[in-house]
Amino acid sequence: MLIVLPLIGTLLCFLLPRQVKALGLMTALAIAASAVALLWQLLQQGAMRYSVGGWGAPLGIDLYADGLSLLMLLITATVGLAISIYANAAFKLDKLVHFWPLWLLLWTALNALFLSADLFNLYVSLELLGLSAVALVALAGGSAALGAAMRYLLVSLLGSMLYLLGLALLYHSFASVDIAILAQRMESTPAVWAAMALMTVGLLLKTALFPLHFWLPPAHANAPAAVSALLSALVVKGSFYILLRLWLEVFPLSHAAPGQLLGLLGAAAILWGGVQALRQTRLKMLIAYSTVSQLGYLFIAFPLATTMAWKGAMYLLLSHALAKSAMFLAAGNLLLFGGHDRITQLDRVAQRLPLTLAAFALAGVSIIGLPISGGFIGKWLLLTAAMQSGEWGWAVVMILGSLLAAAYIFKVIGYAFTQAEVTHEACEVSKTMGATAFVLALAAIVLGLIAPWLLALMDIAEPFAMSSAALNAGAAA
Amino acid sequence: MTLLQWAFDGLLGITLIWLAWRTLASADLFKAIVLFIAFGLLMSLAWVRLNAPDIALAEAAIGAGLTGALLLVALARLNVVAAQTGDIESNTKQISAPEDSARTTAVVGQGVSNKHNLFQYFLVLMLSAVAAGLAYAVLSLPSEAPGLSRDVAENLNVSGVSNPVTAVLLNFRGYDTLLEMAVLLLALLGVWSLNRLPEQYESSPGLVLDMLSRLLVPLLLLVAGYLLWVGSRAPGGAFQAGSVLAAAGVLLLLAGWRPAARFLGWPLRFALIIGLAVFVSVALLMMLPGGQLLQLPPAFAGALILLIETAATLSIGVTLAALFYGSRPRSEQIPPHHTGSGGENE
Amino acid sequence: MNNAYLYALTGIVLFTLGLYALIIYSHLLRKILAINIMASGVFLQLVALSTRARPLLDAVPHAMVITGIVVAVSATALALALMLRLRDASGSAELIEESTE
Amino acid sequence: MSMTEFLTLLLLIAGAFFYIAGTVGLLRFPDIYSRLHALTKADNLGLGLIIVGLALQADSLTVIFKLILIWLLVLLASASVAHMVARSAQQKGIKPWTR
Repeated sequence: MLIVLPLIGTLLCFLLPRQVKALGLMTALAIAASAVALLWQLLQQGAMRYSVGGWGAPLGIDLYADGLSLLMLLITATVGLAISIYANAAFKLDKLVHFWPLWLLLWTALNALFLSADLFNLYVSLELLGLSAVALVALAGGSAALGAAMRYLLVSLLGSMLYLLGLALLYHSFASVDIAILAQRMESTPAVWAAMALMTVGLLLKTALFPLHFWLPPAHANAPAAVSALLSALVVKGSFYILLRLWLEVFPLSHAAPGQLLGLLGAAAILWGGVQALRQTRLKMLIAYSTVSQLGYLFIAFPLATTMAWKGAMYLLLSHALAKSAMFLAAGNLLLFGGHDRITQLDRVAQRLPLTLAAFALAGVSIIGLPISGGFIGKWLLLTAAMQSGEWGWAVVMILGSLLAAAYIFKVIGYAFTQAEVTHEACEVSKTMGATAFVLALAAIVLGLIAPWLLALMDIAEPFAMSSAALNAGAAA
Repeated sequence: MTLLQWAFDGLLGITLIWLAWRTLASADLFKAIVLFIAFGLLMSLAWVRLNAPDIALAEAAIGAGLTGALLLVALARLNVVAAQTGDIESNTKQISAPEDSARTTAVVGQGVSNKHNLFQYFLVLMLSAVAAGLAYAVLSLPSEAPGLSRDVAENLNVSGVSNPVTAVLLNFRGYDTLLEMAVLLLALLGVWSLNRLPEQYESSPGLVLDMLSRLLVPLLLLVAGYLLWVGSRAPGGAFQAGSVLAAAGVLLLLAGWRPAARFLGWPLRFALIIGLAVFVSVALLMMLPGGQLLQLPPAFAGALILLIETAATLSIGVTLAALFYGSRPRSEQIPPHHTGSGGENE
Repeated sequence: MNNAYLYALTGIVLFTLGLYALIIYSHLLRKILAINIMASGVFLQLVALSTRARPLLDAVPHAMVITGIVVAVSATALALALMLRLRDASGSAELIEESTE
Repeated sequence: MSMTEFLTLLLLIAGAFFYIAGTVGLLRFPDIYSRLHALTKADNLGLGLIIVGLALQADSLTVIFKLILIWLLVLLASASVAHMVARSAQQKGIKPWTR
């Protein structure tokens, strides 16, 4: 249902362009409702496997839902709903006519991606995701946005090609593209190693891990605010999710060296992204580099590879999705308000747009990882995991990253309170747009308060168990 | 395997590589595209050699034909803009993109800076290593592997069709195809959302092209119908038929034909989405009697597949032709503050 | 022994050639061509290796490639439209290294 | 070797010869018009010979019909395309080659 609903919405929006606002919103609500329904089902029965067409793997395609995919779907529904409301307020009708079908297709792709247990199906979903994201970036118009979209498109296609080549090797090694079956048949052959390298690099390109992040800041910064929020919060997470699935289930994780490499790149991303963010003069560029930095954290879990580390990364991912979308929406409001997003010229917006700035600040709290926020729980789990493994290096990097985050966020907030030298006419920003940003930011904080419940959800079908077991076996041997 | 076959395969492989290289390295973009089309045609020869006639058809029609047409029309539009914006100085050499020649010679030719050169050597070295690694990985695979052929063969009789490729595309892995139709629609949505493309360059179709299209279009329609119908038993199917349909559309568009404005409102939209719509409805209907999503009961599977394929063919054909046309047709544009206009609801 | 490996290796060479051109050339039309050649290489490898199932026919990779071809043409169409639009907006069909302000 | 097989072989070889002649012409002739001439005329004849050669081997009338259809279509396409290429060359002001 989760996949078909947005598709139907797309078709309706395409067929009846005048009613897009209402139709789109209805679809969004329906998707959110069915995500909750899935939550209910999973709570009752545990992990679910569903064979499309009734064939079952390896011949057919299986869908699979466990705690991991459930959380991704829920976060997508939450952020998606908020962005839908925001977009309806922010775009004019002539843009909305294009926005809604594209966005619903993107939503289709995300839901399909989080539910699929079939690698080739994931490839098609990835293409759907990438192309719709590119089209959405290009919606902004202007040469900067178009250039960014083009770069994004090429990178995305390159990533897909690498992924597909890896997939071909896997299929020809094991005669299946189903994740569960591959996991059973897995063995360590040259073809598997090549496939692992190809698919990992392809997905890293799409996830924008340092040093493959070059395309991300321009694309995220030049897109319309609602789209930037989508990209940073959800789209990059899509390819990360596949990567996580692959490393957790398909590829034997007891090989430590590649994991270490990913961790090192993640650490570099944290620092590099943080420093770059601090250097930016435009608000949206700053937020985009902050995404590069925050994505780095997710990869710290790979060398640690304990259940706690995975959960920490997952938690961070969720809270980042909420906080970063709130931040981009807030930045969009500021941009609309002042007509620019130069940080040094944020002219007393604190007084004039209190709700938006509050949203930005709250989101900042979560990004930095201050206590009670969702970001805090995630970082805490990761830190603890690092210390338990006795790997202090990772912990130091994480703390440095947080300090950098604090620096760049306070820089923005500081300018927001002071009067700029150049005063300017302010444009009206609708209440809805401030409120949605604020609600998202608030949700990022609330995420910290409901931690036990969420962590329990993650345990449905124990998606992280396998890797830890593999690691323990490795340690015992 | 006879020696002759080996020689043929070897020659074909080398020619493919050579053509690919010439495509990518030739200084003239027009030449590059023509070479790319030739490359596509040889690819379909390779598909035939690999016992994959379905792909050969798809490659010849979509990979070489339509992609080539898309590339050529894009190049023509690039040059129209070049002529309009006035940087004609290097455009005297007929159809080569002006800004390209300078850069390519800088890369290929003599004027390469040392640093650039070093990077290139490094890249060649790296990529050779990658290729060698991949080749090793491929060669390490066992020389015989049934893949999923047995599963496909066992279930073929309940799939409703007897062409295994169609069975996989529309029954076993129909869900992939569903999403793929969405990708196709998405591409059109994306192209349309970019909207302000350069003006269609006006070509004078001429008598011969006009005659040709009059002769060929009915024939193409016939071929499309045949491919669709035969797809259940022999090579063919919705994608091949759809692209032949699109070829007819492209020919008509080239000959200067434009659909009447009243067809451009919702009839066009309807044609564009009907494939996906029918697919989704069938998928959902199958859940009613308690089946799984997209579970086609063997008794009706053949008919249902034909239904889906027919709708899909129409949509694919129209979508591809619309992609070729590029910008959103005129009468479609909805003025932002003027919601009551257009042929939307009449 | 059959021609599976021959075509699979051809596919790999095509893939690498395309990758090289994608990185080296700056004109977008060329980059789009390069991506298409890469895709052909991947498809060739995917199907060539499936002929190892002879005398049976493994139709699954065939279907995958047909899906892939359609996806590729969609991506190409979008890329070309984007290129034209970019050319319109910036006057160049190449990607310019953007300065960080 | 039976008579038909021998005839097929002969026709195929003759067809291939015309193809080669056409290709040589395409590569060696001095200007676009004479190249078109070499390409379309020689290749059409070559294709015709090959089609006849193959038709001798066909099992049924349908196959022969399809083969002839192929030939007709190629004739139509190559004639039209040659015309269009030549016309656009003329419109661009390319003069025919004279010694």
